[in-house]
Amino acid sequence: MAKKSFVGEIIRGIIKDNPVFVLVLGLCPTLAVSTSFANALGMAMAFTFVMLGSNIFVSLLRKQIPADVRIPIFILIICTFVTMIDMMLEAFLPPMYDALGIFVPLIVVNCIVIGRAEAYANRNPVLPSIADGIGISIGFAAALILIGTIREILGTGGLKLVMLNVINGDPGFYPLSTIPGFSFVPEVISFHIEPAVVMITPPGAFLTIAMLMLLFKILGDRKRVKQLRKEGYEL
Amino acid sequence: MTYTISPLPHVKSNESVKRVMWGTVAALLPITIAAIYLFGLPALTIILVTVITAVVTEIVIYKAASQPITISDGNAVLIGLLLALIMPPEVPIWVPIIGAAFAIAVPKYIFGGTGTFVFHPALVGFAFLLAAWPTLMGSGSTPNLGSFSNLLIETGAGRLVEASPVLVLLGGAFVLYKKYVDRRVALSATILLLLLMPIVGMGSQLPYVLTGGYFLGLIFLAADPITSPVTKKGRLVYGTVLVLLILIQLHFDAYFTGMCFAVLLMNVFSPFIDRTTIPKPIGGK
Amino acid sequence: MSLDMALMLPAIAVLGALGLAMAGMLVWASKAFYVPTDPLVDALIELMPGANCGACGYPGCADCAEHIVAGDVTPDVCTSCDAETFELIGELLGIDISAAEPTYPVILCQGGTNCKDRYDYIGADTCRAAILLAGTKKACSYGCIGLGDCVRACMFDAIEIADNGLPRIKKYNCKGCGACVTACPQQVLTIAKEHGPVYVVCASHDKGKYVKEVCEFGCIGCGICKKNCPEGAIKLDKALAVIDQEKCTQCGTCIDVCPRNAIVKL
Amino acid sequence: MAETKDSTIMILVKLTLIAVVAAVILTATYGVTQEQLAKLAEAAGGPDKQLLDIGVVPDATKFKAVSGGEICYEAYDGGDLIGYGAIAEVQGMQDMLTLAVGVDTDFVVTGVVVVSQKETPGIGDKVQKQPEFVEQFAGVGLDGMALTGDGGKIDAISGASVSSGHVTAGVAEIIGKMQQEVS
Amino acid sequence: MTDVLMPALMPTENIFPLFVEAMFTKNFLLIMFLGLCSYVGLTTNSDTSKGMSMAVTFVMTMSAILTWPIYYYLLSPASFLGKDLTFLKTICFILVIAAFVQLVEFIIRKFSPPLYRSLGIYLPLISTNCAVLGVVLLNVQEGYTYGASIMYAFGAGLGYSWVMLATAAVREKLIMRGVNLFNGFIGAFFAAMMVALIVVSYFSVVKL
Repeated sequence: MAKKSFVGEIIRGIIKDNPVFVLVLGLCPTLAVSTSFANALGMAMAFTFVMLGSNIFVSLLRKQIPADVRIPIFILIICTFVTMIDMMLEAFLPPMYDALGIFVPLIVVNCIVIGRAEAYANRNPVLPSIADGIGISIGFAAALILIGTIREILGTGGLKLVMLNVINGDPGFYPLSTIPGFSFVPEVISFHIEPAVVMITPPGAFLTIAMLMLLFKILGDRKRVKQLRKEGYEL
Repeated sequence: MTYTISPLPHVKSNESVKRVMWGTVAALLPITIAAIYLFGLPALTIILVTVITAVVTEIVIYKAASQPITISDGNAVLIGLLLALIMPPEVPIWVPIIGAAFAIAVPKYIFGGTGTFVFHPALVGFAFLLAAWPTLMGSGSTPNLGSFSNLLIETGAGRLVEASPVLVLLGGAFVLYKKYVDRRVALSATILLLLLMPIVGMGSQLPYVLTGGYFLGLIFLAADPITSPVTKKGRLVYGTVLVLLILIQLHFDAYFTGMCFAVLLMNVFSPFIDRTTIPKPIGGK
Repeated sequence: MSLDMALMLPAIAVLGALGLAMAGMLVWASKAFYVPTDPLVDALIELMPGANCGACGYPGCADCAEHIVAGDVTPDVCTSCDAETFELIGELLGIDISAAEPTYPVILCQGGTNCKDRYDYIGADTCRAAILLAGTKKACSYGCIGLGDCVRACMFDAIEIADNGLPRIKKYNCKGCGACVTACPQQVLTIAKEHGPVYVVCASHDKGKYVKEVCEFGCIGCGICKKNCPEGAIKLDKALAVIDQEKCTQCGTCIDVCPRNAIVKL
Repeated sequence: MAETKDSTIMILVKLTLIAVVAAVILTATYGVTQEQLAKLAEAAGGPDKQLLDIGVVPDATKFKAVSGGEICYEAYDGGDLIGYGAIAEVQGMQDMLTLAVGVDTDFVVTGVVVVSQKETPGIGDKVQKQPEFVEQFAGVGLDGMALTGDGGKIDAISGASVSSGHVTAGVAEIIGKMQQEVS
Repeated sequence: MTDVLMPALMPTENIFPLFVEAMFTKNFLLIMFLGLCSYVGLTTNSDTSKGMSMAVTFVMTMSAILTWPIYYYLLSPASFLGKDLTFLKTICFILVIAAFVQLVEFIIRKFSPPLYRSLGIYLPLISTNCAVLGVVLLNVQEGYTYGASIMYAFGAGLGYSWVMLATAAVREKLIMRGVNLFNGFIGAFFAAMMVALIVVSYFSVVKL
């Protein structure tokens, strides 16, 4: 097996194997909770926890896992992490727990997590598995946050800047401006447009992801055509 | 000399796409003029802006995709005009602009252009606007449900098209006579709806249905030959189910919008109806 | 951290028992209801991601594996596999996926707008429908009809009908899967390596006089190429030159001598 | 790939082992999170404290549960009974709505607050985000508790008549329940 | 324990609205966003989506039937164990569903190859379908009775089915007419967007 660089594996997960735009997996949470920047951030965090946890443990146990029952075992491992993050969100980030609702427990059936466990972690040592987990998670988070931001701006006419407040010890997502040193940041950036409600409803979710994928396809096609022209093809 | 050969059913007219489209536009002219007469400058602005946006969007998109520009077939103009007619006159002018651009870009261009789209672009544009800016899209005035003479010209009408039911019917009769729209769908739906309403106890809501909006919806939008099923049986099924869907909406007091969504929902089912009613071809699997 | 033993014991009991029961049942069922399958398919299923995401268009990895082994699709329909898995799959199936020279469809017809129409056709835009109705729409009954059955067969948007009425391959999208070749009712498409092979780009077995009348580029079966081929690799099959690819050395003599420009080197 | 080909017994043992470990980890997490949840609940207080914080009965200084009641609380200003309050879930358009309702002793509304809702963002959520809507309820009794379109005294929010209707019907429902529990 | 069971077996009057809700107004695919992977992947072909719809409806209903007793007889504090083990619900449900699906697959593969070809091959896909786990989690979260749970799951399955079939017909028609975009994911999302817009709009007035 060729040696893989840690950083290279991360970047591969973000761009070449982007779980949302390239692999088109794990769509349910991507569309359901991407109504706002804050929700997307929360989902991405929960997902990262599960993804890393499952990749590490599957990779550690890969020599011990009997091939016949590997899928049930993966599900068990993943589900443990999912239930953990679900309970922790309920206790420590109640607003996020309410917003994400049923989609946190449903990470357990997210094709990305099982797919990576099977296709990658089960065949690779721990370190590359961590890199893979980080890369896929960042790729997922980037896609989710991109969709969430677009939908929030168009659908509500503003963007609420939040972050996880760990300074005051009071758990939850808070506007960036309430954190000491960030008071210059407005709580909500308003874009002074008439909010198009449709963007934060289901059709808006499909429209956003369809438009983004169309854009990426057009850009990708252009790049490939350019490359092929350079190589002397007639197109 | 080469012959022209085409499979059944052979339409007994030599109407080209172009003539159908421009003919339909012509059929809508009386009501357009009535709307401008009744609502004045706002109506004129909405109609002009919507049609121009539709045409410009089509040119831009087809140019960008380096495809032949088909403006002269009148489809973009027709979509723009239909969309404009179902707008409330009070709407801010940028709303129909976005609607027309969306109607041409997504339901028409993405879904394959004239002849292949599955959902009526004008209706999709309307549904999109209604979902996006519900407060701006509600018509401020409700249709005037006065005496019978109001059928000729509704003085307090809601949407542009509700200016005059009689003129819509006049245009409708023209397109039905010329077979620009499907007679089976249009007639079965209209007659069934008017018959069923008193029977199921919705007679009191009949005046709402007799406004121009319903006639436009049932004749021009629902019976559009592109979005309705191909098979004869399918078209009857389509018309009947459409009436049932409209009755459900009427039960919940949704009048014009309810009719539009019912037609759109039937557009969704239309390919499925085709699939289940189409006779199997010889040698087909 | 508090470990509530009164809670933990039932939790362990429930989950352990449930896990044991389910696993035991499955192990038993897998033996009791065993159905023999193709070992190659099984081996492939082992390799595949097992995410059963359905993104390939098949209902689950097992079904997709069956189709791959049967040769219906290439393994790269799977969006969950990474490059390494593809390599392993390639090894298993004995095909070198990564290093193989790309293959593309070739259209063995230069008709299109160069070939006269027999009738104007209005109807369902498919080649098959046109053939069923009144034979091919072109004057040449062997050539490309140009109504795009191949375009619709392509999963990758890699083929289009160009202005000259013939399919054109968009090589940057093409995966060489051959779906268009199977879809073509006229069988004027074939899969070929990108560089090298010489093809007679005509499919017409019609007599030379008729071909000359209807098409600007068709093979008239004059036999000049056959006479000039140093390898004897060209035969005439009912007024159509056919190149035996096994014997052909791609010298290009026939290309130069063909009076109809109907032979090309790819 | 795991090269090991285990016997059936080994497979079962391993699977059970993992299940047991999962159970241990989860129970531990559960313990920790339950403690935190208890703290949160304590901070929020019971319905009586919430009613006081929300202030649906403006002059009340203390709320006390009605004996035998499920949702209804008596509101006291010092020692005088001045009304009743309740927090309850009612059916909304999308999901349940949580409403806090305060009434005086004649069951005329003193205040209504939408505590939580999951209505359509941008449309239905106006029932919570536009306080003018719930302010209309003050001074309305059970007989006028309907939208103006249905012959009541409450004006629906334009464009959000469905959610407005749900809130109005919910308030009426809660008042009805309170009357039942008090009598 | 009987306290738990009794109301569960009694028919309640609100089953019909629940059924309509699961099928239309809160459609699992378009409004709840559950089961989308199979939706975009399998709607290129009507036959495939038909098989998948049947399988999903079957598994959803059976899962509701299986998981409800587990929740109320093993995990809930009212069970004979007397402990609140509800935090184990996700892990237990997924185990039971996965095992059940696998078992059914084994059985029909052995005894009815035609049924296997039309329904069985979709089964492995379903244990990772979030719609199935979603429906049983919602059932216990909303505290539906046994009868209501089953009806809700059945309605959700039918809701999944009609959207699958309608979208498949739309996409198939477009592909037939040479709109290649609809072979792929982008077209799937555009089709889904249209159907979602229409379904959400149409059913927004339906009050139950």
